[in-house]
Amino acid sequence: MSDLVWLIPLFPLIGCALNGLIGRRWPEKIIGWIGSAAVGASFVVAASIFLELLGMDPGSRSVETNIYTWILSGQLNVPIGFLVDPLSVVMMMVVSGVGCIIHVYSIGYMAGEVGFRRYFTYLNLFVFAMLTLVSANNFLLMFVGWEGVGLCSYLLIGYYYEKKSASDAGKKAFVVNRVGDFGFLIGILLIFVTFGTLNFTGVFAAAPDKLTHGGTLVTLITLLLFVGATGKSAQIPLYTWLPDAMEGPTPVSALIHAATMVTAGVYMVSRLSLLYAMAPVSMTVVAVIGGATAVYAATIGITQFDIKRVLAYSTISQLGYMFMACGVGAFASGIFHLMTHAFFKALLFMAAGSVMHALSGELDMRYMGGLRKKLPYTHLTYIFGTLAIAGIFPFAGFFSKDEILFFAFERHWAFWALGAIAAIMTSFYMFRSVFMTFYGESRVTPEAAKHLHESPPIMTIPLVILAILSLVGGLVGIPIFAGLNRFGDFLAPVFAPAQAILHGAHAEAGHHEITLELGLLAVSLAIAIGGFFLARWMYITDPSVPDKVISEYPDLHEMVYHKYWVDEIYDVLFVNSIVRFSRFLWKAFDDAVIDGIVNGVAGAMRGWARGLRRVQTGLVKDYALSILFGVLLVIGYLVLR
Amino acid sequence: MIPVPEVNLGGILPALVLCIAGLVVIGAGLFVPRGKLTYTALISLVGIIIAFMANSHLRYMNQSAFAGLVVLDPYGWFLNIVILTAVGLTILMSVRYLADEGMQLYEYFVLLLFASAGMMFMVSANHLLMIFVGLETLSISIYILAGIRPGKPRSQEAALKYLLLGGFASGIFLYGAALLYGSAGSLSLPVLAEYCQKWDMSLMAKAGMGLLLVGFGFKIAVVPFHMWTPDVYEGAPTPITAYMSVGVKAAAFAAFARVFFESFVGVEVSWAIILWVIAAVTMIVGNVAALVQENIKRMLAYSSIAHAGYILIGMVAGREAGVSALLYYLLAYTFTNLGAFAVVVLVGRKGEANVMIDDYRGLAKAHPLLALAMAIFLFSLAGIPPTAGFVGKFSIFTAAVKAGYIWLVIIGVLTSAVSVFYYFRVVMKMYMEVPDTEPSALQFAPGTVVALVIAAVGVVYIGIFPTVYLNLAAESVKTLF
Amino acid sequence: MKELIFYALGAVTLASAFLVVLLRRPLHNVLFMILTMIGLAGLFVSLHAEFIAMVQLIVYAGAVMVLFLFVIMLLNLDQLHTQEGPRGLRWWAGALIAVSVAGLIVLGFKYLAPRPIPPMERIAGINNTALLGRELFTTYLLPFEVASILLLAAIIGAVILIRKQS
Amino acid sequence: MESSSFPWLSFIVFVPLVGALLLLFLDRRYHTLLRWVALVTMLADLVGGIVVYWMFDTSSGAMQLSEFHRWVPSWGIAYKLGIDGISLFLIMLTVLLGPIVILASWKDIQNRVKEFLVCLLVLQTGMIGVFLSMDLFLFYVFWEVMLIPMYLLIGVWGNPARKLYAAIKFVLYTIVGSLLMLAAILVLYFMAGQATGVYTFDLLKLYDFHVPLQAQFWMFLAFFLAFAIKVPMFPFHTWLPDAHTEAPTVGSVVLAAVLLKMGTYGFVRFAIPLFPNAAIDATWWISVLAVIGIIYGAWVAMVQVDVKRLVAFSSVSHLGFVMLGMFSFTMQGVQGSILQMINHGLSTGALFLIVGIIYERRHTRLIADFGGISKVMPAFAVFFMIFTLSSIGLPGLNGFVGEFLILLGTFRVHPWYAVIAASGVIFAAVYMLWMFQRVMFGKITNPKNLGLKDLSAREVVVLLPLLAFVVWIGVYPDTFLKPMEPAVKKFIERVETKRAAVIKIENARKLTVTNSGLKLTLSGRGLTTDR
Amino acid sequence: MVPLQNYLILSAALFTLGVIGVMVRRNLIVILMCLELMLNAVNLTFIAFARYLGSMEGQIFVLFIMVVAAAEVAVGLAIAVAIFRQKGSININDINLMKW
Repeated sequence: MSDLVWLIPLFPLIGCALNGLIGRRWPEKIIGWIGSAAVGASFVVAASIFLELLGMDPGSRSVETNIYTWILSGQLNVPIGFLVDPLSVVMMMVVSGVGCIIHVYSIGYMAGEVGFRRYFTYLNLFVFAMLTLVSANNFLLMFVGWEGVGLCSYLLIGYYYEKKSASDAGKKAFVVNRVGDFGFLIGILLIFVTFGTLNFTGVFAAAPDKLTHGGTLVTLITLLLFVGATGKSAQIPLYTWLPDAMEGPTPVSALIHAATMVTAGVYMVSRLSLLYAMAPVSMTVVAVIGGATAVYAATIGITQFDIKRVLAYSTISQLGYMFMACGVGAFASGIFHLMTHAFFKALLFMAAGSVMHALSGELDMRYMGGLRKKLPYTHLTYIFGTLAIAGIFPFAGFFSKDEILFFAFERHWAFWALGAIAAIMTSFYMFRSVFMTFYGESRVTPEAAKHLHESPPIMTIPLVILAILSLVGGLVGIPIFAGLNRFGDFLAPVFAPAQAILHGAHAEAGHHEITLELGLLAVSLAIAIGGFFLARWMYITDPSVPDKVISEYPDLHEMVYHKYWVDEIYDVLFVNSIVRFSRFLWKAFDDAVIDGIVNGVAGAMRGWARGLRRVQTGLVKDYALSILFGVLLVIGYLVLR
Repeated sequence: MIPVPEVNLGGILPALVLCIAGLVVIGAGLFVPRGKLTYTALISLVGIIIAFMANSHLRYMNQSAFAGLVVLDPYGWFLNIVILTAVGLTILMSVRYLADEGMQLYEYFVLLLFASAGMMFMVSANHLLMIFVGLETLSISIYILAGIRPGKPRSQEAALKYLLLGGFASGIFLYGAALLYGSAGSLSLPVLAEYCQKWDMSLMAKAGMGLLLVGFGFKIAVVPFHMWTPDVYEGAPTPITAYMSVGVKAAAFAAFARVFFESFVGVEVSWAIILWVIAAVTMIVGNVAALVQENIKRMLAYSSIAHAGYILIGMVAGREAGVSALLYYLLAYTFTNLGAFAVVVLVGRKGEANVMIDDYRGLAKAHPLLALAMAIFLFSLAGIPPTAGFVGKFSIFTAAVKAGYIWLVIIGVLTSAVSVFYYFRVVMKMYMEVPDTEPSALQFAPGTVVALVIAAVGVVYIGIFPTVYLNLAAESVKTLF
Repeated sequence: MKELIFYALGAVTLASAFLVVLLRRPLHNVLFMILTMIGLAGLFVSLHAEFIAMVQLIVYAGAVMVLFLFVIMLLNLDQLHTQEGPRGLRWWAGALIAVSVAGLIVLGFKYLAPRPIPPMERIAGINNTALLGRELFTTYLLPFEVASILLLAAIIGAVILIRKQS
Repeated sequence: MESSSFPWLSFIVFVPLVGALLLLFLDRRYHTLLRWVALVTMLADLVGGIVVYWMFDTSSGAMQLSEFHRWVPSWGIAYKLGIDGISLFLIMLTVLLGPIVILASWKDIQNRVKEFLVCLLVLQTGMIGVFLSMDLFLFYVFWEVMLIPMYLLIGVWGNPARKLYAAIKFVLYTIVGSLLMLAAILVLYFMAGQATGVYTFDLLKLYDFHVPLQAQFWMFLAFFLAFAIKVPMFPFHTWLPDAHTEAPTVGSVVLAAVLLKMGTYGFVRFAIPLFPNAAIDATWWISVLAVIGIIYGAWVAMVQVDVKRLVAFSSVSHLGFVMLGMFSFTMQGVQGSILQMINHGLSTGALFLIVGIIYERRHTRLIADFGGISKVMPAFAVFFMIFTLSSIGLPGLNGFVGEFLILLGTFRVHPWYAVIAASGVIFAAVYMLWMFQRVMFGKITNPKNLGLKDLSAREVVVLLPLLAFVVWIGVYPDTFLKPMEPAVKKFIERVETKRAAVIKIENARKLTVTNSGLKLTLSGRGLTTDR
Repeated sequence: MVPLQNYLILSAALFTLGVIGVMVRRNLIVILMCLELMLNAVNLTFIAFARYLGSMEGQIFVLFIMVVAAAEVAVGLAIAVAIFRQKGSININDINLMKW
């Protein structure tokens, strides 16, 4: 079965081709269902492979299948090949599963859009690229998927291409990603030069003797790759594209900018856990960046009013969590959180989308409020998502997040602190969004209010499914009691080598005293609930508080509200300066200097020519003179020499 | 009893034929009514064709005749071909021109024939006296031809300038000859050679050599003896300009090469360096000055100066390679330049109108084939393959590199890059610009068209299949060394 | 004795040639030119080139210079002798260059090996003219004939150049 | 040498010329007839090319299908053709583009159609000839021959504003370089001749001659100038934007797709193998120039206001990659750079076609005049997008494979060049996407753009083959890498061995002080034996 | 006996005078005369050498020079007359329609 893994990316590609090439005349329904079915099929295959893996014994749960040689040049030999192991299977299931749900949701959400077909073509293309990314068995193919998803995100963000902001956002996303990919690419080159191969298995096999633990080389490699990760997964300093990416249709935000693509970085880091484990410095960097991002993004999230932007920043913050997990060596927990996050963040986005849908495109929470009556399902599911992300027991987020916090604490209490701060802020702004949207008195603009309606079942059903998933999704990996953490155990073989390096031979994950674990659980639960009450107090009990706070610290609020002016700084620092410099080069160097010289030579020639004309006076005596002058020179040379 | 000199009329037959043809034309001129130039032209052409045949047997000769005044060898044979081609094409393109210009003069042909005869004597001369007589025969004929357009100040001015400066130059030439005579005791080239080899030249002889060099330098129009060229070429009747630019150049170069390589052997270094400098300066001045010319005849005049520079490289390079390259170049240049001037004649209007480069605007639209021909000639002048001009330049440069004159070659290639600008400028006018006035239709005179076709075919043919001609040139110079 | 003749003739020739260049009236130029010719003829005689000397007198002094004179009269040029302008930079430059060229050449004469002058007998048993004639019609036959062509061309040329525009 | 029964190489070289001659005899008024004749000729050429490809033995790196005829025996000049893995795909590209340009110009060119087609056909002959010549003289002839039709294409059918300037600039730039190369060729000819005794322009024979170091330096410099101008490398590039901008669409297409490759091809076929030491000594500064070109081209392209100019500068950037890879002298680098020649030919050629298509409709090339085009021309938008992506090296399309190989090959020998060059990838994305956005996205501001027609069947036919290859190379580059591998291996080996040999000789010479180096003196005669 | 040098120097002087005359005089006729002067100087040289070498060649050469000189003068004067008809002047400085 697992040798049919190539079917998984193939199905979406087929769907994409069908819709894209011959789907011009088809009705929306067909197009939509073809798209969804394609992804669904991939899910089925992935699931069956998963079951097959379960059947095998943990040691041998890693199967490679090469389709054909892609690039062969000298000793460079890159196959189109796939790697099936617990990690990739999990990713495939998440991607195809969530992807399928979102496809279905889109059928309803995008109904009647002009570019309906274009939308589904891109979406399928994206799933194809994403699946390639997670199933590739070598760096270069992974890079193909890596850039592929970037392209699709560019296309989908710019879906409403007539909106300048949209196409700008798309471009920004692609370029910023390119900056990351630049690092990634160099990393790949360095790996090839070091190992002479680009296959994961080959690299991992050779790593111990090719690299020294904590050596410069491995550190360099891992850091370069991490640059790629920061780009794709919107970490400091390359996160700026993600908030703007909300210009795309909401399902896109749900699929690409919450559930799947942005997690590619996390997947990559954990895929290379071995290398990272060998480079403590890089680990620390990853952890620090992750933690910092988690807090930083959360602070911005608190002040935003655009519901999708709130979610976007929360996504960045959650991704920070995952990286922190990887950074502290808890790769499994990172992936675990990745999965749960996929569930509830997708849910939240789609719920938000349904709200938009209901309010005919309104995104500003200041014009919402009291919607829970009108939009019962949406309301309920959104609550579920919020509870999950805030980490309320027994929702999915609770387990994954606490696992991360625990390991962070084990590594160093500071990381735990960061996580905790992020957590409280998260739960605060999430509940804030809940209250501002669904509670309090309605601030909906009248004309929006006119046709205010709950979304059709085609949209609500996916919501419900995801709501359920975000409720029970965490149960597959209950951390405390060893043995119950099936998820961790399932992934364990993948990370075993890394763990071995990290804490020597003896210890492995999940071996620690219960009391501490429980204590931390309690604390974080408290934090979550604290966030809830704070939000409730500020937005339900006494809505005037926020303004008071703002007027208390206006500058602070300004700064945070404007995302610390990072975009502006970047513009000044890089964009404008380069553009201005390029203009200078064009005008001052290309036109002035080079062409100046070229035309100058021509001009000089003409000048001499005119001079020579003047000599040609037309007077015989002058001509005779010049002849005589010639005589003088010739004779002079001959006689006096 | 006076010893009877051995008279070998067979050897000088081609020249003789031309002289006779000239006399016949004079005779015919008395009977053929003016305005019926076609007949006289035909007579001349027949004479030329006969001369061609009479020439053929020279190829296998190598002997001196007339008490060693002339030498009959393939070298002369090859140049006779060049000269006959030149005069033939010139006569072909002249008929209509004369009609247009309203000068029905059979003397025109007579003088052309005499001039050609003079050239032939010059190229096969083996004695400075013979060279001098031949040279003056052709010069005086050309003086007259240059000024033959009745009551046209420009034409007269051209004739006058050419005559005065020509006289000046031959004065210098003769003085040089005199000094050499004083040193060597005789002016026959073998004797001079003997002198140069036996003793190292006295200062006086060196001075004489220098003056001789100047004399030739004037005829081949190299800097700084070139200044008459643009004026004379502009003022003279276009066919005569064409004839001058190829015929006179060819003959002068031939004699030049013969004298210097046959007589001044062993002292090449001393004059080669002078020629090196002259060649370099000539290429630069000729090409640069041509950049800003507006009158196409004047532009071609400067271009011919530049080409004299290239040909001179052949002499600098010296020996078989150099001189054979020189001969091939002369042949290629004859076809090319005559072709170009044939176009100028065709495009030209009565009273030498339409000789501005701007008058060629839009020619490609009005007369595509004519423009194509002109383009071919210009490309050949610029030395762009696959034309005769390219092979010519190539062989010249090859010889120079062979002799180690890299810098001269570099100057050569750079200057020909410059030349591309003004040659392509004409192409540009023809193909890429539109005339501000609708051009009146040209009438294609059969003679001119024939000349044009011959030239065009020649340029392309000996450009693509140069082997035969290169070998011929190589053979012809064997006897020189 | 011979020296005396040489210097006398030389002085006359040179002086008159100088005046040819200097004087402004064409008529004077012609006259002094003729004087130059005569002086040269004398020198030729002193060099045992009697025939040449004769030709010099007849052809040059006689025919050619008379032709000049004729043209000057015909065109009545003698009146407009004012056309000669002041002697500018060109004048001096030209003179300087010419003189220096001559200087260089004369420099060459210094090193001439003094040759013993062959007596006339060495040249020929018979007189100079006869010898010249023989040489001309045997060895130099061809150029002699070519010269006829040259003259013919010159005649034709003179005719068609001089004629009025038809 | 083996020689095939039927001279296929000559066939593909001269079929276009025959077509051109045929056209000369047809009446200039029957445009359609003329066009069909030209098209059929080009198709015949394409068929010939396919036959050649089919007869080509991919396992050998030697010259194949060679043809040899004496031309000027006295000078050792011969008509000698041959093809190997390096030239194979350049030939394929050229013959593929043949019919495409004819089709592309079908509606575009309406005045002096006959001359136009003749120019295209002659140009085709010249270009194929350059790629196939195995004799320096022959090569030079073709090299110059194809100059003239290109000059006419720009000058006659270019857009009136600055066409004359652009045309003459193009010619002069090229001529200066190539004439110096001619001088160098002659010097090489005699050096080899005097050393070995056989005077020949035969490339393969000259390969075996070891040029002394100092001489190598000068000659390489001359060759470098000629080819670097053609490529064009960084400081010599300014003719390119003008030529591209002023030329008619197909002119730009041919110029970008094939003519520029002659420069790079010249390096790999002539300059480097003939003068390996000089080439390897020059690696560092050539690489520096290449890297500068990559970044510089990208940056300047970014701020262009004219689509064609933008694409032109992008060419400067892309060909910087090609040069960089070539001078890494590694398997991946060289293979990558050859592949990248093809890629650039396909994608940039296609981009010029694309630009031409809207230019034909709107008669402007200014980015500012467009915007929102994808609304009215969706199919066009798709093609445009794909070629844009291929040009910015998106994985899965052709550009990526080439660039990656080049970067890899370069990284192995000098990492820093590779790193800086890789940053060019970012800027490529910036300027291309920005241009794409400004042209295709946004609302239609300019009413003129409202009525634009989408692609016609002909235009689709023109673009499809290019698209097919763009994807093919991206997905399965092996088809292209495998045949060139032996030739490239041979190239690298030749460079290495020859270099070593020359160094040995030089050391030997140093011991015995008989220095027969070039005397670049005034009265040198350093080379003559007959004195 | 008069040494050869004297003749040579004399002729050189004459030649120089002729050259200078050609360059500085403006009257066309006079310039032609100066050309004649140059040729005569050459003649003197030839004759002198002929005498001192004891060979006939020089004298022969002189004959031909005279012939040519005569021819040149004929043509030159013809042109001069034609030009005078055209513009009523034979000032060489007025004769520069064509320049540059």
